[in-house]
Amino acid sequence: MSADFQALYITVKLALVTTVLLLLVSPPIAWWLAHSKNRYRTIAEALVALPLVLPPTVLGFYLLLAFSPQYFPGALWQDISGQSLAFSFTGLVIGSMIYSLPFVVQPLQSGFATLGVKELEAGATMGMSRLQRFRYIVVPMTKRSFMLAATLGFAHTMGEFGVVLMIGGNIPGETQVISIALFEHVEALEYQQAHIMAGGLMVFSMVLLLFIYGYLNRSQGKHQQTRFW
Amino acid sequence: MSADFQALYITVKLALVTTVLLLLVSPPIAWWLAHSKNRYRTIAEALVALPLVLPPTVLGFYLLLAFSPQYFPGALWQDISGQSLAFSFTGLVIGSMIYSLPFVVQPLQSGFATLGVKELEAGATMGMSRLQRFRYIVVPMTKRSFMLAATLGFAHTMGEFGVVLMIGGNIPGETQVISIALFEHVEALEYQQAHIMAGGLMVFSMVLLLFIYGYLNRSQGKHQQTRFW
Amino acid sequence: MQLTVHLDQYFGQFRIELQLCIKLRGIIGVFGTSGAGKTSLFRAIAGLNQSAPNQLSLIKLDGNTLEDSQKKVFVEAEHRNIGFVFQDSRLFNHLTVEQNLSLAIKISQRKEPLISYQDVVQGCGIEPLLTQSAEGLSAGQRQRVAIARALLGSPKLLLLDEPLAALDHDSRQHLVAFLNQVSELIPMLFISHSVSETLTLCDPLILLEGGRIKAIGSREQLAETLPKRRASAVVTEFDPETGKLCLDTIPDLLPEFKPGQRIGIVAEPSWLKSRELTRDD
Amino acid sequence: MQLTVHLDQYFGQFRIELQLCIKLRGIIGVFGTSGAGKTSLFRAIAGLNQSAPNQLSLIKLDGNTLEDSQKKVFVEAEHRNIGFVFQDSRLFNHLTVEQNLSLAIKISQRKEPLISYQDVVQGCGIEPLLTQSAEGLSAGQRQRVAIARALLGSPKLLLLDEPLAALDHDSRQHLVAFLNQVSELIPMLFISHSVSETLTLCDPLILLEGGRIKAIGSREQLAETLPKRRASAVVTEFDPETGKLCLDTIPDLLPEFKPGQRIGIVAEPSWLKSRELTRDD
Amino acid sequence: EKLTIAVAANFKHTMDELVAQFEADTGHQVTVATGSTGGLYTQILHGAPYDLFFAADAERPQLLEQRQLIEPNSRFTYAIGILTLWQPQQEPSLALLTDWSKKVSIANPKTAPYGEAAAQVLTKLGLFQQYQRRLVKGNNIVQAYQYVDSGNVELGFVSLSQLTAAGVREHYYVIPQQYYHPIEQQAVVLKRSNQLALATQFAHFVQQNKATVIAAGYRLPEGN
Ligand SMILES: Nc1ncnc2c1ncn2[C@@H]1O[C@H](COP(=O)(O)OP(=O)(O)OP(=O)(O)O)[C@@H](O)[C@H]1O
Ligand SMILES: Nc1ncnc2c1ncn2[C@@H]1O[C@H](COP(=O)(O)OP(=O)(O)OP(=O)(O)O)[C@@H](O)[C@H]1O
Ligand code: MOO
Ligand SMILES: [Mg+2]
Ligand SMILES: [Mg+2]
Repeated sequence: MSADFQALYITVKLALVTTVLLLLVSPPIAWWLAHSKNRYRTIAEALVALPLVLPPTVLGFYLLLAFSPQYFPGALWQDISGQSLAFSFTGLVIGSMIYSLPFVVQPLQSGFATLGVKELEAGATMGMSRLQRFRYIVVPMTKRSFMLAATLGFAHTMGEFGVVLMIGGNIPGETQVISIALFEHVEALEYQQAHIMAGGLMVFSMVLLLFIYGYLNRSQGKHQQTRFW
Repeated sequence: MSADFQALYITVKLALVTTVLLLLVSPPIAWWLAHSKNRYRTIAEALVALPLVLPPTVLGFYLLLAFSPQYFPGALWQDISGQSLAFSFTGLVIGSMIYSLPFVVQPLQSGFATLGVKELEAGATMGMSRLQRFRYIVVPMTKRSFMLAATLGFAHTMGEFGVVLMIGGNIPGETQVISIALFEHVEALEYQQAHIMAGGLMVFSMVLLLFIYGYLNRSQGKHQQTRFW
Repeated sequence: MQLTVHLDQYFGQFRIELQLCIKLRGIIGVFGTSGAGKTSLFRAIAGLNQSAPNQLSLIKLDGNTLEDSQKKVFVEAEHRNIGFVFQDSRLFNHLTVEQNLSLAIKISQRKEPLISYQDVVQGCGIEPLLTQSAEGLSAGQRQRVAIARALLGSPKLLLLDEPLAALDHDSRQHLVAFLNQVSELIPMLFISHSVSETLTLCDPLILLEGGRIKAIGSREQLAETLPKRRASAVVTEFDPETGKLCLDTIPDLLPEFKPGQRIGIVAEPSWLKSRELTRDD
Repeated sequence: MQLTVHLDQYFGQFRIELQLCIKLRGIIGVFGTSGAGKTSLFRAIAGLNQSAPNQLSLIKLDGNTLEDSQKKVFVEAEHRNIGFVFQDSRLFNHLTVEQNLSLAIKISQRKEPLISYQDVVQGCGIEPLLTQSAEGLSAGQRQRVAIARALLGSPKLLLLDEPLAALDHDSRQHLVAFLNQVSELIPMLFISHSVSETLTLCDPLILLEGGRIKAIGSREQLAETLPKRRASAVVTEFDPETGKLCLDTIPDLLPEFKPGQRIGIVAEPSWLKSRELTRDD
Repeated sequence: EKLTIAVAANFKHTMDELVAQFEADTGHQVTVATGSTGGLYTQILHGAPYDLFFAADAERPQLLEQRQLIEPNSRFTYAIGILTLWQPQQEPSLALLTDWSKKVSIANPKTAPYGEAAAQVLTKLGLFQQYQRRLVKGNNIVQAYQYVDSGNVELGFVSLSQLTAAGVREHYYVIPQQYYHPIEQQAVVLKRSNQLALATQFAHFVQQNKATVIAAGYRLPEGN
């Protein structure tokens, strides 16, 4: 069971790191996608969405190729860091980021797109720079989208399986995440451990989600005096 | 290659059926989640999000148990329909619906939540019933959310792997979807076929996504005369 | 047609507490300072407020009980058949002006609107706008379309929340006349900050203050109560010997003085430090 | 301080085409019917319009070129230091009134706003609202807060788009006086539909019509041009023998008649079918 | 008539050849579904509509037999897997394992028979402990092969059948049988099949086609 706890730890760590990094990377992408009139935008949009459509194992397979020192990206990384990306935590983070990118970008983009332009204009005439408008207007007004993006990104990384299966190498304490450990139990016919673990994961996830949604619901729409929600 | 085309056909069919069904089921759920003040709402929200967090293979494993004639739901289905749910297209549709539910519900919920109440109130004073308000105000004003929901649902079902792996049984022409077929090529070291298939899938997905996003972008914000998008 | 309203409700910190029983005919004015509770009253009548526990409400229209907090009766807004022109117009921006209007007719489920489409479009002066998208309209254009939309819904009672605020003088006159004419078919409650508008259009008047009714009565009765009390004036002539004082005033900031009426004079009023007053000292 | 504006642009179907060069001092009035292009002009000055190809724009303020379509100069709105009070107030609803104001001060990056916080809060009459959430405010309250917010940003020039439309008579007088006083520090362009307001506050005046400048000049020059031409009146006395006609009028819908001035009389004018006129026939 | 056969991933290639031949001979149609032995087993337990099951081990077929899910006496060993050590760059040997400081790719010992065999080899050499955190574990033997093949790991335990299928002729070392228990790959005819005769016919067909199996890189059980 200690190995299982280790897997849980790795999983949560992976999900956290991935989500935090994605929350840094995604807003500019989402903003650009939501508001650019550039003609390459549609292509960029489709590219971001691609990991959604590709089966994760296939994505993992191509990542495995990309990470290989035989090919350019992997060789470059090896030159810089002296280490291999495959079967390392860093590799998992990169894989997860690509895999979960659309889950963070798309809710943000959707939030940004429906955000009225009125308050932004008001901010600009007050002298707010682009960054200030983002900080003082966009973020608070699309708080829900940010929370949704973070939840989707985190949850999706938690449940990630195919990519990790391909590029993780199932090394306990390093790359063995909970979905893999669980799968291993099922495949090894250790059903009881599998049930315990799945149950635990379910409870953990429920608690986490209850916490997030509880917070979201509490902080929302205090001033709405209306029958039309 | 004919088997691969069959797999593509099954996959698109599965994704289409699942998306259409989800688009019927999800709006009421999303609406309730977005606007209810019921205290069970948070629990319902977490439940809807659960398939996000659970590794797909685990979800698949429990679905397998549920579909098994040894247990109640599967037995009931067998009594009613005379057929087994597991390893059938119907079973895949049910599994995919559960798996992709949060991807359809959450964007809708997010769209509904940020939808201003002002127009809804105006609609009510004009005598619009709940359904009319939904049809004439909510749907057109959250068109983007609906498109996002449909795209995410469709794409996620296209790329689905873990659940199908468990409950599909990989039967060509019936339950062998493209992600499984592709994985099989990779596993069988048939790299060339795998590359062709992955490339084809990529092109197909790109075309699909370009089409969807192209449409979305065209139909959006024609009247916006502003520098602040 | 009779309207009975009995409210005791909170909106945030603001309490609205009033009893009202009025015969609906023509245009009834609702007058009061900013934040007096005018919009809140309208929302309650239209059925747009969430009824919270411990809040009292009793609303009857034309013999039908629309709301009774004690009997737990609450007729939803969509079944009240009370039209509302909002202070912020609330057009459907995804539709054209024409579509906004025809949607209203469609929803009302009448074969013919009470006032014909042509009359409404002309009365509100929106013929040239019909094919435009609602999103691109100017503020005054929006308000006129909102009035037209509400009228085409053929409501039993129409609530107008400052419908003319963003309009220029001509459009306003045009609309005032039109509303006046139309009000014989659809009775209206009318919020306005313009004293002249209120006096021209409305009879009787309801005066709100701090969520309560301060006064209610006919135009003649209330004309003096209206806050047209203070005005700026520039002295043009002053004879200290005879005490003769001539003032230069701007007519529409002016109270209606009658010969023989006593008025007060304040040398440097705190409520008015305009250039007109201070320039020459 | 000088403002030069030269525009030839399309907004949808609407064309705005004007040349303007004006000395900024005090409050300059912008007057015109609904849809005349007032808001569009303000948006152009503030830098809120997407500059499309083939559209001409040249805007200079105080010697600095803010926009020049030929030289491809475009200073972003946030660097123009031009304040804007929008027709629809646009407060930040997720903040309290106080937070809205302090954000404006913070953004302006001045240690002290040009006009002190206390003065602004008092001048706009919003002390009692400070701790409230912006979302719950009434329309008139929102407008006052929006004015305060714009002033606290200490802009070089302030554009006011019907800032007093939703205000009652008293608040309006109070604010008129305050704006008048403040305009000595911050020059303003002021859109209003109220003739009296414009005449009280503004000098010079700009008259817009159909996207063009119809007239521009001092208050005295333009007072007669203002659309205060028509009014309703009720006949009180008519002597067919002497031709003597006495009319009952409502002062603020009234033109400023001078003795000896010739006026026209229309028996049943199409632009006015109010009850007052038709009731007694 | 149509047969559906569940096949462990490592035998898929060989099975495809056998099926092509069987179809040509008999005119029947055969559908092949692949997966890991453990995964296929789980599916069969819950009613997957397969007629035959070709596992990569003996354990799962035995378990199925105990649960009486198979046609009586239909269980047979169709091949014995051969484990090799593969190092694409040079000629590997067991000695290489002693000084090797980098990662080594194997199949998951818990779920894949070839992985279990590889673990036995390392244990026998007294090296298992020191490799604990350097073992890159594929979900099945195919993945273990991929890790080496893609260049992400330089050394790995793979099956001879894979190398044969991939046309690798050098740089591998066939590990002597004394280092691990024989990897007996067993097949069963499933009871739920409604074409028992045809299924049995196919089982016999495989047993007779020794040459194909041997050519693919397997041994055959003695006395068979
Ligand atoms: N984005 C747009 N798309 C289409 N038409 C537009 C757009 N913006 C403005 N217009 C048109 O330009 C004209 C001028 O609009 P503007 O808002 O400047 O008027 P305004 O003088 O401010 O009127 P009001 O007093 O009613 O606010 C209107 O006829 C309006 O319909
Ligand atoms: N949801 C709310 N939360 C908090 N306060 C509210 C809410 N709704 C209304 N109020 C308060 O109730 C008071 C009355 O508001 P209301 O909108 O009815 O005023 P009004 O008479 O229409 O004013 P105006 O002429 O400015 O539109 C205001 O002081 C406002 O701040
Ligand atoms: O063929 Mo296996 O079950 O992946 O070792
Ligand atoms: Mg109001
Ligand atoms: Mg305007």
